[in-house]
Amino acid sequence: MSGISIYKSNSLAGQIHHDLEVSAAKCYQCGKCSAGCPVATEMDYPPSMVLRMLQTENPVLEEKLLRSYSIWMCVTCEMCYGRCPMEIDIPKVMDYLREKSLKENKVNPKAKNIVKFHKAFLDSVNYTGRLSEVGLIADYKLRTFNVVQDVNLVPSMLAKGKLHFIPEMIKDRLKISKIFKKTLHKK
Amino acid sequence: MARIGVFVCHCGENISATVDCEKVASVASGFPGVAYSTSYKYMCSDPGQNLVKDAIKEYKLDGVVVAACSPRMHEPTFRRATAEAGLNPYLCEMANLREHCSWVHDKVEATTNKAIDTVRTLVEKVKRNTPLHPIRVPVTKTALVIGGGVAGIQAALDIANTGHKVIMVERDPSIGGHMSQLSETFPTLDCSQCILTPRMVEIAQHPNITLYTYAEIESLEGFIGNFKVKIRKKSKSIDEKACTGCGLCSTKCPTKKISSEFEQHLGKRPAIYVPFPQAVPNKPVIDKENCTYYLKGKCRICEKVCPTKAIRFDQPDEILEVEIGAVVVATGFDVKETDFFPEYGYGKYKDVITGLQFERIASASGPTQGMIRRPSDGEIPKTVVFIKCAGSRDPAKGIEYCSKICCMYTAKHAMLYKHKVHDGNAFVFYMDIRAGGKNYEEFVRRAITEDGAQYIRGRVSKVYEKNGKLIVSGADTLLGSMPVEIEADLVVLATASVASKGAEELAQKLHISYDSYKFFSEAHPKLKPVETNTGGIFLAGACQAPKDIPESVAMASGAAVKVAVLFSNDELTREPIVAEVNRIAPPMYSTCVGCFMCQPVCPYQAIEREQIKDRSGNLIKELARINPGLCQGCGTCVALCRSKSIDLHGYTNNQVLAEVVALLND
Amino acid sequence: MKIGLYPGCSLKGSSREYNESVNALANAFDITLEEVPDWNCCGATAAHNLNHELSLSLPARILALAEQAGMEMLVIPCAACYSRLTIVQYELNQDEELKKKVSEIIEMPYLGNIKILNVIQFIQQFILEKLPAKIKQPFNYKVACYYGCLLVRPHGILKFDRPEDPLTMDEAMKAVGADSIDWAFKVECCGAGMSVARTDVVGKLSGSIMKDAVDRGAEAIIVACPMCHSNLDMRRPDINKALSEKITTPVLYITQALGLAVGIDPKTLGLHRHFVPVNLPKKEIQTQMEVK
Amino acid sequence: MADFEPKIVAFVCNWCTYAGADLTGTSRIKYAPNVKIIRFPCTGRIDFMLLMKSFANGADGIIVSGCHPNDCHYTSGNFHARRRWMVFRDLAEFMGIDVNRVCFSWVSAAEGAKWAEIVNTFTDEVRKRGPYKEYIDLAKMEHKNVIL
Repeated sequence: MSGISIYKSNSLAGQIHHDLEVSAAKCYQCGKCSAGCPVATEMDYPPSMVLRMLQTENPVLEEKLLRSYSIWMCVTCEMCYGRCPMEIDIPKVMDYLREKSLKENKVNPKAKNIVKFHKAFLDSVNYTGRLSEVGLIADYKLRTFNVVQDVNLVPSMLAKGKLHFIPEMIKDRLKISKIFKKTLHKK
Repeated sequence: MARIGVFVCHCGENISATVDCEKVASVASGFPGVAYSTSYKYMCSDPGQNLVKDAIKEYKLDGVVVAACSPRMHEPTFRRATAEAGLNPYLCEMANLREHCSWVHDKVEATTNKAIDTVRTLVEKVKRNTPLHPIRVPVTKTALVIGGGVAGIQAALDIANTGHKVIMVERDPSIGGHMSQLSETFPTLDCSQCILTPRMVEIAQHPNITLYTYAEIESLEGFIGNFKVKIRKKSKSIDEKACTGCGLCSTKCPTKKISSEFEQHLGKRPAIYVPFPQAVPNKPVIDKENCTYYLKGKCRICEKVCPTKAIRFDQPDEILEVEIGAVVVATGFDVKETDFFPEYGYGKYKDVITGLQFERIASASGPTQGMIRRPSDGEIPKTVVFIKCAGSRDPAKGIEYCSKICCMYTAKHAMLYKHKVHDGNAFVFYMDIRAGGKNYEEFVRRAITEDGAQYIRGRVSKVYEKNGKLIVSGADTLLGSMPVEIEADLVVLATASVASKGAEELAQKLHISYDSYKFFSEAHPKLKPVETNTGGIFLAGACQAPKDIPESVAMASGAAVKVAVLFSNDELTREPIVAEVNRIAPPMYSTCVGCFMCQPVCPYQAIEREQIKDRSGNLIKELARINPGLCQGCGTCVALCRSKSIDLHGYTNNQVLAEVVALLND
Repeated sequence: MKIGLYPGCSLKGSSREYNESVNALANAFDITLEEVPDWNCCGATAAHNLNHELSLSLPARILALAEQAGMEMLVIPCAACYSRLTIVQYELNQDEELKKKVSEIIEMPYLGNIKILNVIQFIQQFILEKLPAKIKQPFNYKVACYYGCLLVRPHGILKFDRPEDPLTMDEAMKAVGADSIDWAFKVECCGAGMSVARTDVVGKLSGSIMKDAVDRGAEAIIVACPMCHSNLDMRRPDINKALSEKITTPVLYITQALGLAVGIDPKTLGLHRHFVPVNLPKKEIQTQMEVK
Repeated sequence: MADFEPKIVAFVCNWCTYAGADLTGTSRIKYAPNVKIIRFPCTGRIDFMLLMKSFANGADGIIVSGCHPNDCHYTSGNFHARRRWMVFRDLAEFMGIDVNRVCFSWVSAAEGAKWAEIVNTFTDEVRKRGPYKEYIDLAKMEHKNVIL
């Protein structure tokens, strides 16, 4: 970032401005993002409120944000970004908040399953280099103890040849797990 | 040998407290070319001035240096005195011994020495001063008003009523502009047409006003007080003198299905038409793009039915050249069309309309005779959603500014709708309510508290059509950004006001500057709001920035006064501090090599190309010529000229160089 | 010219019929798409939800591999992968530093100059004008072309079609005699990432999409994204639950629809793999449906 | 060098800096008498050859000052001055002229105090640098050559 930042360096908005070059202060609270967000009703804080909370640079609200369900409900459909008159990259901010919330393990209890799914997904990729959906689903179910969900799909998926029990492996798996080590586990 | 007089002023104690004035005077008397030198307590007093005058006469002085206060203070005083003594005033210079010397230094020898140096410097300058004479340029006392909207009308009438001639040029077939399209006006709700049309008629009938409608500016040349304008009168295909405006042609014209610009495409008009009943002039024009005769070469029905045989199919465009002294630009604004808004359907929904279209729907003379009916099926909408800031305050769409009028007219629209459809619902999506203005805030409150307009603070994300309804999905930011979905029958977008079509081209023709949004720039944001950077060209109304009617009218009157002031003299007199390109004997004519590097740096377009031709008219040389009427004397061209061919009167190279040398060599 | 293909994981699994139909269609026009050797998963939503660098590195490797294989163009049928790879290519081209860093992480040279095509762009460039000549049985049904999120947003980076009311898929469908309806949910979200974790949300979002299409008389939904497909097809029970209706309108990949039109047999196009059976009644060829 | 009093010429524009210097006076703010002002209509008028002439005639330092950007009475003169100064400075440097002896600044009609400050700091600066002998000698030689 060039120039002097208008934010407190330790504030969430400040870090986002520094790391993503996205400035929460640009938001003038028109609410167009919340209006267009498909999952706004599922969220505890709709997108425009998320930005407002960032603007305050208030630690209490920032904490709430990192523990919020909203950041995990976001489906990154980019509708908000697509229509924002100030061209604020909200999805990017959401990614950032998720990553941070995970790192500081402040993940909202209601969102645990979503995170587990993402983790299962990545592990599958980590081990095989590609996504084995069987592996993923099974793994996800083990993590969530939600064995029955979707189980009715399995037979028909098999019948339709949509599932293979032997995951496709790529040759250079070592490289992939290396990539994971260098990115995920370095911190 | 020069005969310079030096007059050192004590300014009471102000100078003599730290500067030894007698010494300065006596040293000065020893300077080469100084014929007389003295000091006096108050040089600016009558006796002081007489001292100067008498000395000029007695010692036959050909130059005067008054060593006193700042020239910004008393230069006019002493130049007047000099003139009264029969010496050219521009042979008098002032040495600043007070502000730049006695007041800022202590009583030390250095201070007196500085005073002496300063005097010597000015003496050397004055030796090289030449008699200068104030520039007089005649004023053509005719004003050109471009644009026949409410601003142009106001300006034209005001100027005309001061007794000066006015030429009004309007692009459309009738004057009246956007105001003539409005239904009722905030905050008083009086009918727009009722207050405007009398003014329009006045324009047509005023003895001092010549009106050219369906006409455009071709070019403008010249300078303040002395412009030459070329006006293109587009062919109306009718003989205006013969035409009585009976309207038979329009009623008989077979091509009736042309979308009407005046009705904002909510109504239809024939190919030969008058834009609206109260049009001025009330005479038709033929729209050549749509006239069957012009397209297919047959029809000519209008010609047959015209009782006065006024139709002229072969009428060509006409170019008029007129001399004028001042210009008032009042070209107004345009509104963004609904197809500017992808998220609101790229303009594909008939019932998503602009505020201006709603004005037509609400207007008693409009396509629905003032009944609020929606364009698609003529039904009376039970739920209307008004969306403010449609395009305005939206950097993503390239319009960062606030269009200023939308808050007010949207409140008015909601009101008018509720007045006409009592059981209807009016929802207004807004970001802020900007109602600064006399009785404006009260007006908005009335819309909410008395007429029950539902204001929702939030922007609309999307509008889409679903079985006959327009689904408006927005959010209520005052309820934690809770999504709101409204099933509307009509959606009105308060679309952004933008510079009128062709503003840029016009600005270039007039040599006036404009901002990134193509609105014309005023000379100073606070102190010169109606002037442009080009002398003699003034601005009125929304061509400078979005404005409502009261502001436009006020600005127009302001511009009119500026024109009246300009016209109050037969001649403009100006300081002769102007640049000049040297002229020498043939075959050189001038040391100017005609590189014209000076042309782009001149802020006043004062530098022209002059062609030197021999008797038989062959071009010998092209060189720069500086128009003394336009030159303001900044001297930028002088410093830039590579062949040192330009010099600035009052600050010639010769003079300033002498100053430098004198200042440094005691 | 060597045109590469990056199928991505779903096209090898739950939506293999998409892969099959893409190749089938390409072959029908004598185009061979060459798979990127030893490709890996792009990381999808999961990666950029949890870790930024990872979400850059996985796609970067794929692009690097494609470059190595000397591919000038890379066709990416999966909208999610297309979006990921395009965004990554863009981000890395913005920031040389980051580019270096990533190419160190993946231990491969990375240039970032390969031309990425989504399936629609591929059709536009290599198939569309050859299409009319090859039509055997016009696909003359009322169809709703559903683009979803990832094909059109963020417009600033993808620069594909009109962000709010895209038309390219509609044009392709019209070319085979379809009557593509104008509807309101072309670019709304189906709930993609929540497919497993919040099935109920998917039911709701995909539900409203299906509903609008069907209400406007669509006989088939045309998609170009495996997530959209599995959500509208495999998750149909959840949709019907959410709507408390029984919608049986089939969902086809654009490649399948075009494939049918040029007479590729349904099996090859993998239509039998759908959850919602695709049995569209044969229709008489009407004139206004005639190929333009 | 304690007793060395530098000769400094100030080329200023009439509308901003000259008026600013007037304000310094009316507010009785003291500054070094070394600086002597030559008035121009606009910094745009200032031909930089005058700087050379000044050095040749024994100036130890030169101040060029005008209106702030966008405040120019003639709308753009000061921009042209700045642009020309940029070019000229490089040339002067190349010619071996000590460009630190030229002070280019903006002083508005309201900045009386600023003017005094600029004058004082610059005067001290030049005093430290000592008399600008080199150039004078150089110039003298040139003159000889010219005469011969």
